[in-house]
Amino acid sequence: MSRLDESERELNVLGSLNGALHSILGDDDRVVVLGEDLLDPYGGAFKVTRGLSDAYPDRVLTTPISEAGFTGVAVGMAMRGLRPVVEIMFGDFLMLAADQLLNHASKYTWMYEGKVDVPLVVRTPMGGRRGYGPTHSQSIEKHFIGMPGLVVVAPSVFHDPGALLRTAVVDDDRPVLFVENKLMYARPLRRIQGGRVGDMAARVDDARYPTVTLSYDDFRDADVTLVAYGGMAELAARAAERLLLDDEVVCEIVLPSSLNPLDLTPVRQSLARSGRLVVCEEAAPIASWGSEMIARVSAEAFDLLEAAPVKVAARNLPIANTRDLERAILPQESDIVAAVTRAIGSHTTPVHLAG
Amino acid sequence: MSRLDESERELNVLGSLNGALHSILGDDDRVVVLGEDLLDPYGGAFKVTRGLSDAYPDRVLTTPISEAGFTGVAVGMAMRGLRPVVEIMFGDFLMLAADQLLNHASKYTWMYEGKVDVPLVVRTPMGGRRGYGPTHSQSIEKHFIGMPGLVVVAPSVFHDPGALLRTAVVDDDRPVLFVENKLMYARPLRRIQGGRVGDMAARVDDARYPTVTLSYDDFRDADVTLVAYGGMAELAARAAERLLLDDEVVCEIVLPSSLNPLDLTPVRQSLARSGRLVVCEEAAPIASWGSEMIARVSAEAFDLLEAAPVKVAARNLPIANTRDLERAILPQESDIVAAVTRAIGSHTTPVHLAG
Amino acid sequence: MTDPTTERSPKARFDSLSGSVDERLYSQMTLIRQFEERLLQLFEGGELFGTTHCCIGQEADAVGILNHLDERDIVFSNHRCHGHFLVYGDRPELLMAEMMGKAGGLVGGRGGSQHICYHGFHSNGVQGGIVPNAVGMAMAEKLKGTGGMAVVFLGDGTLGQGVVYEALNLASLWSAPVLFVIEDNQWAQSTPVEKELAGDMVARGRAFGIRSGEITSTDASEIYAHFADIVASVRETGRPRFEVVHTYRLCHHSKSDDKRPREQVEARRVGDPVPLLARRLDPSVVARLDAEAGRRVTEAEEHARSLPFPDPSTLEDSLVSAR
Amino acid sequence: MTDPTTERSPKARFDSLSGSVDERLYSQMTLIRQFEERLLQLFEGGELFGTTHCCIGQEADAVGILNHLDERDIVFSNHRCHGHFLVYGDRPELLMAEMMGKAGGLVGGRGGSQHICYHGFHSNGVQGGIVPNAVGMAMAEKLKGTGGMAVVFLGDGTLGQGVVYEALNLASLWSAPVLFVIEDNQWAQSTPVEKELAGDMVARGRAFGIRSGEITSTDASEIYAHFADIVASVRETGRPRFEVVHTYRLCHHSKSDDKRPREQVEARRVGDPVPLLARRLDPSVVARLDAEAGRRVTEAEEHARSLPFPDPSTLEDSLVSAR
Ligand SMILES: Cc1ncc(C[n+]2csc(CCOP(=O)(O)OP(=O)(O)O)c2C)c(N)n1
Ligand SMILES: Cc1ncc(C[n+]2csc(CCOP(=O)(O)OP(=O)(O)O)c2C)c(N)n1
Ligand SMILES: [Mg+2]
Ligand SMILES: [Mg+2]
Repeated sequence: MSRLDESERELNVLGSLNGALHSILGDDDRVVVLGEDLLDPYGGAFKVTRGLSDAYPDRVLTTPISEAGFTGVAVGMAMRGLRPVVEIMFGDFLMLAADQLLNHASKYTWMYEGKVDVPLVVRTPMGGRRGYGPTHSQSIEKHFIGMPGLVVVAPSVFHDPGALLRTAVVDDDRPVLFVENKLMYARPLRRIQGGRVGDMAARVDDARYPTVTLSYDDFRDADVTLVAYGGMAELAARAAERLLLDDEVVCEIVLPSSLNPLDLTPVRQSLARSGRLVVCEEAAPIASWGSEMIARVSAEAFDLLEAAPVKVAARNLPIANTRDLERAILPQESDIVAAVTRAIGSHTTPVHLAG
Repeated sequence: MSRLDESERELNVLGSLNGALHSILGDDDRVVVLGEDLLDPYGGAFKVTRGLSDAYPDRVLTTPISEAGFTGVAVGMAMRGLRPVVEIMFGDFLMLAADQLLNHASKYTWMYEGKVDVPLVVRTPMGGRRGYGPTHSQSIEKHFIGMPGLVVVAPSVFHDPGALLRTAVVDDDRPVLFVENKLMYARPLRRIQGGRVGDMAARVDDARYPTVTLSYDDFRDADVTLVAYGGMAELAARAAERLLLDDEVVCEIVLPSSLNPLDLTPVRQSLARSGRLVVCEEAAPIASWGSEMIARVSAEAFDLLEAAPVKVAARNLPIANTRDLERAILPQESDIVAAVTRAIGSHTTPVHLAG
Repeated sequence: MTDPTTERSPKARFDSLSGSVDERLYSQMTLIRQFEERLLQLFEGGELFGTTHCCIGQEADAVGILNHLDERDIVFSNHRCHGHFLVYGDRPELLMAEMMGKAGGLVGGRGGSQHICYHGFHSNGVQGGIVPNAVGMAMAEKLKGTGGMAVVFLGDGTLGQGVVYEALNLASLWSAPVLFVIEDNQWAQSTPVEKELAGDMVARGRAFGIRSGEITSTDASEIYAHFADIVASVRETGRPRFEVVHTYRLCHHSKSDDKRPREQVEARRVGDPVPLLARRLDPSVVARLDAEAGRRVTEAEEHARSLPFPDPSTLEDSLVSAR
Repeated sequence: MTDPTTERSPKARFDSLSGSVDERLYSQMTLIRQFEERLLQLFEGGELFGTTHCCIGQEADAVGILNHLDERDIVFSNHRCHGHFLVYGDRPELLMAEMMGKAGGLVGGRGGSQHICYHGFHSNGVQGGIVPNAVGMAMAEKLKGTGGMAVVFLGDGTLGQGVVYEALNLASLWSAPVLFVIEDNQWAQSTPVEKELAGDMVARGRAFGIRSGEITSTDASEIYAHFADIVASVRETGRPRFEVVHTYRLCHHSKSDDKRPREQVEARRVGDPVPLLARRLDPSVVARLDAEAGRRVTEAEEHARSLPFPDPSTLEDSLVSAR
């Protein structure tokens, strides 16, 4: 089984990531890939690693079911000059490797006064909406944000996921948790060309892990700043479109790819136009990334806020298996619309307030 | 080795917790205690469990070094009608048991549609200031806040730690992470009597895990609302005293003991008087409990905020072993004073702005 | 629909069935097989959502082991739990409703295939973590003095998880009445056992001071006989046991993801436990038991179909138990 | 102060020392012993802060094992790492400075007793997690083809941690050149081995297909001879090995927390590796080596004292490595 074919690679997130892994392994023989069920012809549970073991049999290691163990092995490899990429089959299992991330990978460089690097990437699919039930649907990256020394990155369809992954593997000497929303794999990339994507003007900053900002009004004016990442990016864009068409509400959408560290600049720039903040995420709502975003904005850009910031997140429950309950638990496009409507208060028609 | 003697038990946090465990084990034979090195005469690394195994040899189980395993065993015990209390020797090791908390203990009740309870308490000492270095000094409870179904409780010297522990063990059918700041063990309790503690007026709400609010001005007026928990409570109180004496700044101090779920009411009541929020915690600063507090206040009590909320936390680094570095990394009384000064802006003398 | 005396006791139920041991084991296996085949059809027809893990080829383990348990006992199963549940609970309609995500399913549609609970039966979807849970449950029964014991199922692949060894150590140190059953079906998802497991399975149990053994069989009667003593000894000695069953999975890992060598799978069909046992029975009995099981599966499906989907307004229910 | 040819190679350094093997082993052990006794004095005098774990009684392991390693090799040690470090690095002044929390300490005071790093030597304070790290380091050397191998130290108590077994499995499956050394000192903090470990230590290694053995000794020469072949075989075969050293800790677990039965500890003093070896040497040699070691410890202390405490303005340094 060879890599995904060219067209597939061009088109969707899965292809972008898979293509990047092929080229990274080809370019840099320090790169090794570890995880469960990676070998071809199976090629990994979500096929992000398809074709890799056929092409690079010595550097693609299928592992036993031992998330702490193989993450720990990868930490050791990284300390000795390799650039390991670990796949955790479902993000839900990341807690098994959490001590390796907290007390090993993210500590060594600083604690040893710079005597070692740990250029490790741990990739994992997160998220629900596939009916996989309470232990296979979560977005638990929030629990890994705020470990000093651990970078957390999440691409969206508006980023170039493969390029972000390459940066994390090849150019970043710090340990990186790379979060892939699993519903996003099959989604087509939304490439930014000539400063536009679809009907939106687009800006990309020059950070190592860039933030994309999208505007329906060419960055002239905005009613609300919608901040989102990962799989919520598209939902935010769709909500923004609906708000524009139905209610003439103009959203700017800010899509960071670095969840931690977080650069507030693009959010601040957008808030200077909108004064209103809505943060969208798929995770359970407490002590989440969205909490950090709202806290940072409140603490550092208080004067830009004209109204209470609003968070859109999952309900504070496990994620049910059955479709209607899962849908009711996870945030939907309509929740974003309702949140924006709430954020702008009297600007909207009362019907949305009920939503 | 019997329990701590009466006077000790009266006086400090360690005694309060130890006394509570003795009486809980005595009252309720469903209670079992598990953890490393619990047996007398050693009685646990921090002596919270001293005397328990002599008194209740069948229900105090010293464990091998296997945090996930014995936490998982306790989960199973809880599912079958016991009320286990687990000690994790240092909070830093809690990540080893994180999957048991996220995907087992906190999921079963809801996921099984109420067919089982998991009345588990996991107690653990957190925090630094003892020169124990990067893997024995952290305050990582923030990473456990926001798991649906998991309660997080932290006593301070202004609470009754033993009473809180009893509630968690005996009266709460949910899994509870019970966070004990390790420097606090030796601190005397600050009992609230007749609505006062020291020079402060004190209010305690009637929540299951109460919030204590302290005021230097009998809850008439306040310049700033200082929110803190655990070991930071005393630092906040000391900073408040200094601010009052040196600068005539009146602080109200709000001390929740339930970190999650979080009841905003006492904070909101105080903010209605002060309009200014300073949140203090010992943890590293990103995506912390303080972030959640600021986010909640910003989202739900925006109109009460007259100025940007301010967070006091550790620096975003591991915790160094050596004293000066540890001190520079962890938040100090002076940091709280500086933060309050920042929150109230022009009210203060410029000398503090430099601090 | 349920008999209170047998509802929680697989043993009492098994004893109350008519026919020879082989016939009774067969009746349970054909129920499991037909139930799972129906599930796969429903998935293909787009009527089921998410994923599921069938135990086709491994049914002999469930019937061979769990029929020895009584109402005091506990089972903790994993992702591949249909067979275990059907033997323990004998309520295909509740499992079918759960699979369809209906209110009235085992856990009201919240759990789906791998997160179910029914009396003393439980399953969860993270490999390994259930093992200490089962040890704790066994310890609880011991401390309470009920005489109950626990059985926990894990696959060969799950022997990769460290927490399993923590649990073995604890069970051995504390003498928990728990039976660790390793269903070695030679594969973990797409990974053959030689790529996930070094050394020897039985030696792993022994290294923790636990009496350990193994059986290579897909013959339900053989397994049933083998485990009679083992279950009894756990109960009598109050000590753990560790038992490996070498078997084979004849279906894909989850719905439709089988990349194993075709020849290998085909060669193992001779061991298929259902025809293996059928060949020893009177064909008319087999036909009757097959038909009866088929009818129960159809009834289960119809029952499940008749139920409503859960109402999202119930989402905040059961944040604490109903006990 | 350091010789570039021996700086990273314990073996080259050991070979370059003068005297018999016993004398050389003794010189290292007396250095370790005196170093740690000085540490304890400094704690008592309030000059050290925090805590520390001494290896008094176990020095023979460090000298018996690590003198076989060369500049390609890696050591991962745990909380009880002073002896290991002093043999690997022979830089008491750097360790002392670290213990005093000084700039110029091994890691500038950031790590303290149990979080140190020096060339191929590392330690960390969470039990068990270093074991897969060491396996990964060994794998890296193997993939790079350097011929290097890794030694990782763990205690009997740390055999409770599940990640250790995950690491054994991985090392065995992937043939990592790593030597797992279990220093069985019969206690984990305050817990005797029979309360933390069920079954058999050596069997645990074997169960993972790893060649495993044991030695009961506090005789440094015996241990040195025993490990010569073991280290060589890891390097030659590229396979892991698992070796238990049954020894005894004569000091408290950390600074001052010993509740073990006094008689038990006293009875084990006959095995104290330092006098044990001394008795085989010429008393004048012992006196000379003791004095020399004492001088080095004093120099280390003086050096450490002379260093400044680190400046908090350096805190944001080394967020990425200096490489
Ligand atoms: C901790 C964890 N890692 C990975 C998975 C994904 N997964 C589900 S089943 C499975 C294979 C299990 O193999 P085995 O234990 O042999 O059981 P079998 O499926 O063969 O019955 C894997 C890797 C999981 N559920 N949990
Ligand atoms: C994960 C973890 N749990 C607990 C501890 C606390 N602790 C430090 S050393 C120790 C005992 C270790 O015993 P052993 O492995 O036998 O090594 P020894 O101290 O005897 O050398 C314990 C429990 C720890 N450091 N890490
Ligand atoms: Mg299997
Ligand atoms: Mg020991």
